Formats: sequence, structure tokens, C-alpha cells
Amino acid sequence: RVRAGEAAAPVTVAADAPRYGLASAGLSYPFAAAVAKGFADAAAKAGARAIVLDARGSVQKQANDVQDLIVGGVKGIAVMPLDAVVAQAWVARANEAGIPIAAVAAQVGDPRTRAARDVYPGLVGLATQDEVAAGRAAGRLAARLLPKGGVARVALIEGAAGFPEVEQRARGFHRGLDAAGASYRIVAAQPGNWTSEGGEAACQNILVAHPDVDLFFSEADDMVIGCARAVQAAGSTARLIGLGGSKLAIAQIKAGAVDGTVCFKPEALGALAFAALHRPTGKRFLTYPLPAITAGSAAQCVGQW
Amino acid sequence: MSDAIGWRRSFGLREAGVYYALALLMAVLALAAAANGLPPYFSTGNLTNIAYQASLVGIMGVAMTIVLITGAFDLSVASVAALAAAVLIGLSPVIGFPLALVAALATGAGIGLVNGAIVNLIGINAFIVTLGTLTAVRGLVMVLTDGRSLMVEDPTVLAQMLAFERTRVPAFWPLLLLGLAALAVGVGMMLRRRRQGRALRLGLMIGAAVMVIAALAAGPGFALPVTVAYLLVITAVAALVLSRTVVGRRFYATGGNAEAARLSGIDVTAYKIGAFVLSGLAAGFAGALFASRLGAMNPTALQGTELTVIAAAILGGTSLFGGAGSVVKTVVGALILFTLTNGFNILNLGASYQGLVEGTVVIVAAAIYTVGGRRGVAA
Amino acid sequence: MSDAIGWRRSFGLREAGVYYALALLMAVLALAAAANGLPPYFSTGNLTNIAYQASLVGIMGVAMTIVLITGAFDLSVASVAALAAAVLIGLSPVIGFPLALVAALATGAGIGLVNGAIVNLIGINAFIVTLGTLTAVRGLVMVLTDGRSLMVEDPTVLAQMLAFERTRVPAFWPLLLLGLAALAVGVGMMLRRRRQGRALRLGLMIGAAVMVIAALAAGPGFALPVTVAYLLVITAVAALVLSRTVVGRRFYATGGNAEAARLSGIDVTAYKIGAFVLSGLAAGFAGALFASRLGAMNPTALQGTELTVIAAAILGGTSLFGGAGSVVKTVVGALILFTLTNGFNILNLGASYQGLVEGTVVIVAAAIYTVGGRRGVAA
Amino acid sequence: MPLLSARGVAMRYPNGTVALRGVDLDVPAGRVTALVGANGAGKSTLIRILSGAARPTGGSLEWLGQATAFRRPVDARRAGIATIHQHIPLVPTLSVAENILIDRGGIARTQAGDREAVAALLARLDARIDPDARVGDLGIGDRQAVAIAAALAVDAKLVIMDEPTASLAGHERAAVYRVIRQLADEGRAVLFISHFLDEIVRLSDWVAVLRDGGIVLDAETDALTEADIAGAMAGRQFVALARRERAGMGEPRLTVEGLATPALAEPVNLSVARGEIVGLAGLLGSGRSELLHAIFAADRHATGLVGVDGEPVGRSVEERIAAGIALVAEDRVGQGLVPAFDIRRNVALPVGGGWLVDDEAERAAAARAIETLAIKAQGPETAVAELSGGNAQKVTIARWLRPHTRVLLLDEPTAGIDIGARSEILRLIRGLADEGMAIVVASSDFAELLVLADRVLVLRDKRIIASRDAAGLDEDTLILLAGGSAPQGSAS
Ligand SMILES: Nc1ncnc2c1ncn2[C@@H]1O[C@H](COP(=O)(O)OP(=O)(O)OP(=O)(O)O)[C@@H](O)[C@H]1O
Ligand SMILES: Nc1ncnc2c1ncn2[C@@H]1O[C@H](COP(=O)(O)OP(=O)(O)OP(=O)(O)O)[C@@H](O)[C@H]1O
Ligand SMILES: [Mg+2]
Ligand SMILES: [Mg+2]
Repeated sequence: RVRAGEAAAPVTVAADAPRYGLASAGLSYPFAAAVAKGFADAAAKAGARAIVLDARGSVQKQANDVQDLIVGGVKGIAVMPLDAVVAQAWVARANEAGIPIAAVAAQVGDPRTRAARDVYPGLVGLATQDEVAAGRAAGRLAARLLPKGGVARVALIEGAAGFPEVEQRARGFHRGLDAAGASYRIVAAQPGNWTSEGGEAACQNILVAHPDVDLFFSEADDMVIGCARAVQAAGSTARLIGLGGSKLAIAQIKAGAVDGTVCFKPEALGALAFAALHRPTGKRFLTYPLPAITAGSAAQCVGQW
Repeated sequence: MSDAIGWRRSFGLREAGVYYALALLMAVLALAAAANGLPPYFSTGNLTNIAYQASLVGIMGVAMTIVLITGAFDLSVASVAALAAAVLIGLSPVIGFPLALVAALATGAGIGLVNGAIVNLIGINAFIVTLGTLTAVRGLVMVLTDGRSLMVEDPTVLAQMLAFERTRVPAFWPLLLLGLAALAVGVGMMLRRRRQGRALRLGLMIGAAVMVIAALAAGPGFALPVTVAYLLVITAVAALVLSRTVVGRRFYATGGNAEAARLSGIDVTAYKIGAFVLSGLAAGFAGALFASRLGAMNPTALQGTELTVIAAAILGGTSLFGGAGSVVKTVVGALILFTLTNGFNILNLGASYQGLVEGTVVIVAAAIYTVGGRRGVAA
Repeated sequence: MSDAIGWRRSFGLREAGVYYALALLMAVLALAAAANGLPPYFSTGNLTNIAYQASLVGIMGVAMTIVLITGAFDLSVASVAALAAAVLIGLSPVIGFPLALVAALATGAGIGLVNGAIVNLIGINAFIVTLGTLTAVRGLVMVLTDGRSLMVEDPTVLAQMLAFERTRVPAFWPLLLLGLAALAVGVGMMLRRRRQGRALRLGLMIGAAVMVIAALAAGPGFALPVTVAYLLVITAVAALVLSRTVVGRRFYATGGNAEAARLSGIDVTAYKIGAFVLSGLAAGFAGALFASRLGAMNPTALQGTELTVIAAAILGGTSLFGGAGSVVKTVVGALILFTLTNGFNILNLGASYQGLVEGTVVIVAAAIYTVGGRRGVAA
Repeated sequence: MPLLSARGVAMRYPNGTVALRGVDLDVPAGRVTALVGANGAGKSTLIRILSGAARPTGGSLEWLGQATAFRRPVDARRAGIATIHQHIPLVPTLSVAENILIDRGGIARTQAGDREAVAALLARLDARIDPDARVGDLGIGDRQAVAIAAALAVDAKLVIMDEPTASLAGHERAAVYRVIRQLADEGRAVLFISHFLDEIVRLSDWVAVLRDGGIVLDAETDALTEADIAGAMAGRQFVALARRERAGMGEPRLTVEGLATPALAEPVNLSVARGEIVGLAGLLGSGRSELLHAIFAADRHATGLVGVDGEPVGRSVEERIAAGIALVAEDRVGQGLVPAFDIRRNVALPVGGGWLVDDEAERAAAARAIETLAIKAQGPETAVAELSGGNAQKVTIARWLRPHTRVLLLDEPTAGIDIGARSEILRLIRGLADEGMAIVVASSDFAELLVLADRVLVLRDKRIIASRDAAGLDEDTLILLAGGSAPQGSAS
């Protein structure tokens, strides 16, 4: 028999091996691609076949993907939900079909009413980093970097409107700063659309209005890299903090262009999600520690995306 | 001779190419699935799935086709659908599902009216206007939802939504009867031996045969998701109006040569605005279905879908220059697009290669009927 | 009388509306900034920022305008730019930056050629072809990058990239001299008292005055980011070719009436394909600049930018139906779009409201010159 | 009481052109009223106003004695006015039948009897057109016939026709004449515009002459001669062009050997001498345009040898143009003009010349063309979209009036051109021939061909069936050769 093109999992796996599906948010996002890699690697190690579907950022496509996985009769479904609320229905459907389902990288259930660590009923597991905790780690790091004395001026580079992480990371950031007793004022909170060029433009523009910003917190590493260019070009002394631990950001931290970030490990998430489906341990909330990284500690974080 | 030409016209690549493209694609996928030892591709479940997945794009595509026929363009459909979804989810707990549904549809139609009025009364290019409303309406969704997902908690409302979107309608008898009726009409036409319409007759007979066979293959328990039924009804109504009524002809005339249409007494502006209203209405309906699917919506819902909708229409052979187009073919165009993704999922094609394959297939599908036809639609 | 009409034409809303729209927008933002006690809006730094942010879209917009002038359409530019970026980043460590740059540009031009050939030789609709290449080329980027970000580690390559993208070019003397030269030409024309060209003369004088004032205000240390300089040079060359050369005339004729152009001996197909090649080349250049910004790129780079590019062109008054358009106005259209985000950031407008405001401003800006002009470009 | 009367109708276009300055006109029932005037006199503008397609800037209309204002075309149609506009507005993507029945109301798009009705209308016009053909695929002559049928389909009290026969050949033209007479005999009013004065004299009961936006002559036709009408149009005494025998052609300039294309039934061999004018006669669809397009290589499938002055010429339009061949295409809107360009740029369109645009030279050339061809326009910078039909036609000719041109192919060059300008153009063509140009001209106006040509080729069913010396040939023979019947009372 001819085997299917196994682009996602190059390791040889028997054709009748158990199949596990991952409904990814979009494989052109490096973070999601790394999650998928972790998932596929873990599956290959366990002698299973991973079916990775690419929603390409569309909730509707992701709904179709989940449905195709259910109809296709996989042994377990991991979903990296593009929308926490919408994903509830998928959990219900998988449950109806008797297929175990786990969430990876993002929560299922209304994030406003559900605590970050409260796993949605019906999921066999939730493998994620706590976004609020990540924001908090960034906030604590920021508090260390802010100038002492007086009210520090902080600017926030958000993702894009409509993503729950935007608010969660910001909330954690505030908590981290408050917990460290920092005295600060948010002078601007503007979207950088998750991209480096967006981050660069936002920082350039904010620096025009507030040339004296002391610190920029970018909600994602891609944006902090762009922001670093803007800060440098404007001759500002603002400190820069990102979030995510991308390869590029870690390189920039080592080079001294960025001050710090919070280390995410997407491949670990993929592996955790696979484990939750393959060998459930009963523990449903699966995560890993989120250290804040600076130039001194950059070696601790291996950029996975 | 005219008959032979009519026949060649109707079944030639130029006219029927998009059907062939779909059939070819499905055949390739079925073979590939069989070769990989996967469950049979042509199962009722799988085909129903494809139709279900294509239904929202199909519904918006039908109205988009009408807009394109009048020579305009609507980029705002996806945003409008998201807004309608937000309205439905937001208002359902307050004023009840039926009224909220009306509000959602009215919202869609209202924005369509605004689009149409700006384009036709002020005279700004449709592309830039609907690009503006695409952005502005999405912004409105952000403002209304405060950038967060909305969901319905009220169980009665939720039940109504599920009933609206998730029931299945029994399809065995309708399909069988429709098929037999079509067959009867076809035979009747054959007996009347009209010179014209041999092509139509043959098309009718093929359609009838497909319906009857599908019904028999699926068995008496066969039921369709209600969204697919909505799509079928909307498509059928639109196709009949366009091809069989004076209103339809006026839509075509408006897009084919607005000045000629105006001089022959057609209220061109009304038809052009009407097309936008229909587009908004369809987007509102699609948004309501989307919201009801999950009892929830997120502010970035359906982002980017407008290009898929337009792609379906153009894949179905609708001209960007107005005056020509068929809603049935648009739906087939949408089916091609969703068959493709469904096929990727079934065959577990590496995600990296999907874009490459999809883009190529889209161009090849369009090539099938362009090269087959005498001359392509200009640029 | 004819002179008065020429004057009214050139400075009327219809012709110059997009300039007024930009000026109005900037004035509003400057006032708002002042009212909020922010530093002056019209600083060299801020204006340079806006130009810098608009430069990639502007460069692609110039070529897009040419494509639109020939009556076609190119949705693939953003994907092509991403591919060129991937090629540059991927090849630079292997074959060195200069050769990799050539490869990136060749990639862009090559895909443009493929687009143009499919559209014009096979005759498939440009919208569907470039939608196909949009998808396929993005897929190719995924395949090449395997869905991960690429980055250059080699410090010498990185240095070359920075030199290519990040240097600043001294602009005080060039600006001053150019302004004075324009002034001189204007005065010369005035002395020759030509009947025609009063409008041109006035335009020249205004432009000259703006340049001289800008140079003096910015001071002798004034330097432009090199991407802005690239944009200026590309725009100037394209504008001159389009308005002053026979080649430019033929681009317009090709889009204005392809059959008439063909019967006048213009190789219409070559011009149409040529426009696609230019578009691919410009996208390749933009992609190379993008990659050189960070010495890195991720596979989703620039996704969705094609709509911004087309919006800039159409905001600049280019017709979707071919035969009309101005690259300078396209660049102004891009500036409007980026001035808007710049304004949002400076005024710290909430992210939720930005879409709503942006969409509205786009429509209003387009309305300014449509309503001002006698008749709008038909939908 | 007249059916429709115009009182002091004036029209000033937004660009400042005053097209009409107070026109009084009565159109009574049962009468064929002819409206004539030079190109740009304002005829089409008046028609647009009478049919509700444009609103006048002054004056008023009366319909059946009642003051009316047609705000939209539909108002005029409802009142009972059917109009054929000059630039034949049809919907290219719809079929012939649907274009003809376009404004029919009701619910069903096609009704029983539609086909029969359409077939009857087309038969009445002697037009052999497939009712199911797409209008976009038709030639300009067929489209004109469809437009006439569409006007007849409406049961109108007044039928207005703006140059209905400009693109028709003798045979179809005769059918239109018949229909016009019938309409009048049924008690309807017909308002009819034409540049063919013989047509006017033969057909109409009444003539109104428009000059510079005002009526200068309004009289019964019987009291007038062609010369009177022409004189009133031009505002001066008008001398019709007479045939002139010319001796001694030069050596062959254009040689065509084995020219074959799928559009022609058989290969064509042809030689045109320096200074010779060859006429192409034939019915609609006989293949005249195809032949010209093949010579010009505009037909990509054309094969065979084409030579100029003994030098073989390559097989592309550019090479043909470079060798000095020029084609003035028949469909000025579709194939001739770039609507977004002004006169200057349209005239300067043909390939050749340097890299840079020389504004001054172009302006001068355009000004010269405006002068030579008496184009009625404000100046070289006037947009061609604002020109009247005949003046637009002149622009397409003007494009090729350059020293470089050695062979001029003209496809219906005088369609829609007024009598004064027509003889100017014919004189111009003759002058060009005298300077050594080889000229091939296709025309549906056989009288014109006979005046102009040295030799006439007759085409029928896509092949050349006869070649005659023009001297001694008469119109009736030509009509018989072309395969049509002679128009009723074929005169002159
Ligand atoms: N849309 C327009 N805008 C501006 N001027 C116009 C417009 N249409 C026509 N004109 C001008 O109005 C005048 C009358 O034009 P009209 O078309 O009525 O002439 P006509 O008598 O029909 O000529 P022809 O015999 O050439 O068709 C001309 O000078 C023409 O240039
Ligand atoms: N692009 C086309 N597609 C289909 N039919 C066409 C096309 N062009 C022309 N025809 C048809 O071919 C026939 C020949 O038309 P054409 O105008 O070239 O002939 P002609 O002898 O020059 O006649 P005339 O110049 O009097 O119109 C016509 O019946 C016309 O309808
Ligand atoms: Mg006229
Ligand atoms: Mg012809």
C-alpha cells in the first residue's frame, strides 16, 4: 500500500498506527508551527501518526478542521483554538463523538469569566502557558528596569484588536508592576498588529508624542524587535521588554538591543498536549514555568520559534 | 445547426467548465483516498460535510454574484457578517432570538444600503467604498464587543439558535420527488420536440438523474444540515429570478451596459443599490448562521472571507466587468474551494504544501474553462 | 478660457483632491496634537516617520498603479514580497548579499512574468490568477521556510543589509537645489509666457516652494531614511516615464482601449505583461527592504498588505478599469493611510475605535474628490 | 396639433459647450421628419433631450399639447417615444432577442411568442441575425439592426432614429426605408437623422436643418433639393464632389499575395498602385472588414505575403505600420478612440517617433488635424468623449495623416460624417492618392465609392467575386453584384 505524504511527520510510522489530530490556529504563525512540531515529534516518538490541520487564522476553517477530524475518526484531537468561546462547541461535539479533546496554547471558555487555570469541562487537558502570569513576569522585570524615583512613563504595544491575549497580557503586566511597587503611568497603549513593522511604526509614532518614554512593553517579541529599531533610530533611552522568547528576540537580547522577554516553549506545549491525549495522567492543567529572561539569563531560553 | 451550437455552448468547457473542474477534483481526491486506504471519499457524510462547510461562503457568494453582475464589487461582506453575528448574539438575550435575527438581517441590509447609496448616489468607486466599510464595520464590531468574544448563556436562546442552524432536514423524499419531477419535465419537453432547448433538456435530465441517484444512494434516512438547505433554497430562488424573470434580465442589463439599460427605461440606480442590499442581507444571514452555529462569536470572525467569496464567484465564471454570471456556478466555485481543503485534511497533505497546491488548483480550474472557451474574459 | 479650464481642472478637487485630503487630515491631526499638549506634529522627525512607514506600500503602489493603468490587477504583491524576503535571507549567507538581492529581485520579476503570461497569453482573469499566485506563493514561502522564521546570523551580511535599508541620505542640499531648479524652470516658463501650461507652472512653483521651505525648516543636517529616498526616486522615475515618454503613453493607451492601441501598432500584450513584471519587481524590492530591516523574516510577513497597496492606488484616483492613474497620487494615497495610523498612535486612540475611524476617513477622502469632480469614476 | 414640439430648447454642456441655442421643432404624427445638420450641429443633443436622456438647460417640450419634462428616459418611453441613439447602446452580454425586448415588463424573462416576435421584427428589417447570438459578438452593422428592431418592438407613437443607417449597407438600408415609410403610414411620427441627403429627399416629408445649435431651415421636403439642404447645413453654397477620371497610375505600392485567414473564404491576391484608390463594395458581413484587417495584420491568423513598394513586410501590426500601412477601423468607439485621451493624444497614438513625448509637436499636429478635417472642438486638449459622433470619426482618420503613411486602409471612413465634411474627406483622400498613397476604402455608400475609386472590388460571402474599373460602373450594377436587391427607387 502507498503511504500518505507525511510531510508533517518525517519519522517512519506504520500506516495503521493510531492517528491523532491537531487543529492548529495557523501554521504560518511560527509559534503555532512550533507547537505543531512539538506535537508531531511527540507523536512520532510514541509510534502514532499526527494529522496537523492548518486553520490559517480563520475560526471558520478551524471549525471545519475539527469537524473533519471528528468525521475522520482520529483517536484524539488537540485544538489550538483561535477563539476561546467558539471552541466550546467543538469540545461538545468531540465529546458527543466520544473522542478525547485537549486544548493547547489557549484556553477554552470565556476568558472573562473563567480563571486561566480553570480547565473547561469536557477537555481531557489544557496545555498552555498562563498569559496573565506571562504578563506578570514581564511586569516584574519591567519594575526592575524602570528608573527609580518619580513616575515612570510606560508605553504598551498591544497585539491587534480582538485577541484575548491583548487584555490578558496587559492585565498581568499591570499586576506585575503593581506587585513590585513601581510608580508608573501608561502614556500610550497602541496596537502593533503582532508584526515587527507594526511594532516599529507604533513605537516611532509614540516617540513623537512622548519622546521621554522610559519603557516599552511589547506584547509579542516580533513587535519588540521592530520597536528596538525605532527606539534606536530616535536616540531614545527607553528600555524594551517583549514577550514570547522567539529566536530573534533572544538574539537581540544577547546583542543588547532588547532588554528582556518572557520565555515561551511552544514545542513543549505540543508535546504536553499530545501526552494529555495519549497517556492522560488525570492532571488536566499542563504548563511549564515562565521565566523572564535578560541578557544575563538568555542562555536559559532556547528560542523554539 | 443552431441546436448543435446551443448544445456545444451549454456543455462546452466555456459554459460548463466549472462543473467539470469540480468533478475532476473530486475524482482525483476519491482515487487518492482509495489508494491510501482511507474510508470511501464519496460517502454521504463527507459530501454533506463539504456542502456544509461551503454553505456560508456559498450564501454570500450568491449575493456577491448579483453585485458583480451589476458591475460593482463588495469587499465588506465578511465584516458585515461579523457585525450581524455580534448583533444576534448581543441582542438575543435581550429581545429574544426571532427579533434579534430580524435585527441582524436588518443590520446587514442597512449596511448594504449605505454601501449602495454611497457608491451610486455619491458615485465613489465600489472598491474603495466597500474597503472602507470593511474596515469601519470591523471597527464597529470591535467597539460593540470591546474586542472580546461574545456568547449566549441563556439556554432557551441557545436552543433556538441550534434549531436555526443545526437541525437536519429530511432530504430523501424532497430530493427523490424533485428529481422525478425534473425527469418528467425533461421527458415532457422531449415529447413536445421543441427545436430549442435540447441542451437545457439534457442538463435537466442529468441533474434529475444525479438527484435520483443521490437520493437512492443515501437511503431514506438521508437528511441535510439545514444550512445546506438554506443554501440550496437561496441559490434556487436567485437562479430562477436571474434567469427566468424580468428583474433578472434587468440586473444583467444594468451591469452589461448601464447607459443602454438607463435609456431603455431601467432604473439602473435602484438595481445597483438593490444588489448591494441583497449582498448585505446575505452577509447578515450568513453572520446569523455563523453565530448560531456556536452560540458565540469572536470579533475577528470571518476575517478575510470576502476574498474567498469573490474567488468563488469568479471561479464560477462571473465577470468582474458586469453583465454576466451565474449563481449556481458560484456555488460550484465555492464547493471547489472547500473540496480542496477537505481533500487536504482527508489526505493529510503537509500543511506547508497546501497553499502551493491550492493556488495552483485555483488557476488550473479557471484555466479549464478559459482555455476551453473561445476567448477569455479580458484581464 | 481654455487656460482657465486647465487651471480649474488641475487644481479642482477632482484632480488635486487627494492632496487636499492629505493636507486636511494632517491639519486636523496637528490641531488635535496641539490641543492635547503634545509636541508639534509637523516635526521633521514625525513627517519622516510617516514617509518611512509608507515606503514599502508606496513602492509596491507605484507598480500597482501601472498594472491598474493597463487595466489589470495584482493581488499577489504581498506574497511575492514575502517570497523575495525569504530568498534574500535564505541565500545571503550562501552567495552573499549582492547576489542574493539580485536573486530576490529576479524572483519577484519572475513571478510577475508568470502572472502576466497566464493572464495575457492564456487569458484568465487577472483577479483569479493573482489570487491563485497569492495563495501559491505564500505556500511556497511556507515550504521554503518550513513555517518558521528565518534570520541572518552572519554579521557581515547583516551589516550589508543594514547599509541597504537603514542608512540615511543627506537631503538638505538635494532638496534645496531641486526646489530652486524647479523654481527657475517655473520662472523661465513664466517669462516665455506660453499660453498652455499655466496650471503646470503653478504646480511646479508650489512644489518648488514646498521643497525649499521644507529644506530650510529641516536645516542643513536633514537626512532621509534611504527607503524614503528609494521611494522618491522610484516614484519620480515612474511619474516621468508615464507622463513624458512614449512608453508611458502606451501604458495608458493599452488600458484605455486595448483594441485601439493594438490597431495603432502598440504591442498590447507586451505592455500588459510588462506591467506585471514591474509589479513583481517592485514587490521583490519591497520584500528585500523588508528582510533587510531586521535581517529576518517570518512566513506571515506582510500578509494582507496587498489590499493596502490597492487601496492606496485607488485612493489616489487610479481607475480599476484601466487607462487612468497617477503614481504620485498613489504615493499620496499611501501617505494618507499611514498618516492615519500615525495619528492614532500619537493621539493614543483606543485600538477598538481605530478601524471605525480609518474606514470612515478612507471613504470621506475618496468622497472629497469624487463629489468635487463633475462625475465620479463609475462603480 | 403636433405630437411633440420643442420650444426654445437650449443646451449648454458642463464644459461650456453650447450645443443648442433655442430650438423650435414640431413633430406631427403620420409624417417622416428629417433632422439634418453638420457634425456637431447639435442633432444628437436634441435627440437626447427629446428622449429624456438629457435635460435641457433651457426651453420646454410639449407632448400632445401638454407641457412635459422628461426627467428620465423611462418617462419618454412611457409617453410613447422609442429612440435609437447614435452610439447604439446595447447590452453586449445579453442575446439579440433580449436586447430587442429589453424594456418589456411582466414577470417572466422569456415568454411564449418572444422568439416569433423577434424573428418577425428582424425579418421586417431583412436582417439575418440569430436571435440567440450574444450582441457583443456582432459586428457594428448587425448591432445597428438590433437597435432598430428594439425601437420597433415598442409600440411607440413617435420613433426617433439617430443615424440608423450609418453602418448599414444598401440592402439593409432599403429595408429600413421601407419600415420608416410603414411607420408613417400607420399614423406614427418618425424623426429621422441622416447624413445621406438622397435618403432624406426620398424618404422624408419634412426637413429641419440644424446649424450651430439653431434651426435654420424648416420646410416641406418636396419644396427642396439636395443642394438647398446642403447649402442650409453648411451656410454656404455647396458643390458636390464629382467623379474625376485620373490617368496613369504609378508602379505597385501595396502588393498582397496569397493572403489567407479563416475569416475569408479564399486567399486574396491584390495589387494597389501608387496613387490608386481601390474601393471595396459588399453587403454587411461580406468580408470587407476582414480583408482590411488581414492586410493590416490586425487579424492574427492572417498568413500570406504583404509588400509595400516591393519590400516584403513582416507579420505584425507594428511592422505593417512601420512599413507605412495604416488602418482606420470601422468601429470608432470599440477600435478607434481611447476615450480617456484628448484629441492630441489620440492623434499621436500610432507607433513611431522617439522616446520622449513632444508636447509642442503633438499639439501642433492635432491643431493641424483639427484645421484640415474641420473638427468641431475647442482645441487639441478637448477630450474625445465630448466630441459629436462625426467629429470623433475624423479624429480616427487624423491619426494617420502623416508623411510616413504610404498605404491607407479605410473601413467606412465617412460613417456618420456630414455631407460637407464628407466631401472634404473624400477630397482629402483623393489628395492623398495624388501624393502617391495607395488607398483601399470599404464603404457601404456605393455612390461614394463610385465617385472616389479608380477600381472597385466586390465582395460576397467572404470572397472577392468581381473586380471592376470604376469608370462606367453604375450603382445598380454594383448592388446586383454585391448580391442585394436594389434599394427602392434607387436614385442618383
Ligand atoms: N457630453 C458632452 N460634453 C460636452 N460637449 C458635448 C457632449 N456631447 C456633445 N458635445 C458637443 O455638443 C455639440 C453638439 O454635439 P452633437 O453630438 O449633438 O452633434 P451632432 O449634430 O449629433 O453631430 P454628428 O453628426 O457628428 O453626430 C458638439 O460641439 C459636441 O462637441
Ligand atoms: N468578433 C466577432 N465575433 C463574431 N462574429 C463577428 C465578429 N466580428 C464580426 N462578426 C460577424 O462577421 C460578419 C462580418 O462582419 P464585418 O463587419 O467584418 O463584415 P463587412 O463585410 O466588413 O461588413 P460591414 O463592414 O458592412 O459591417 C458579420 O456578420 C459580423 O456580425
Ligand atoms: Mg450625432
Ligand atoms: Mg465592416
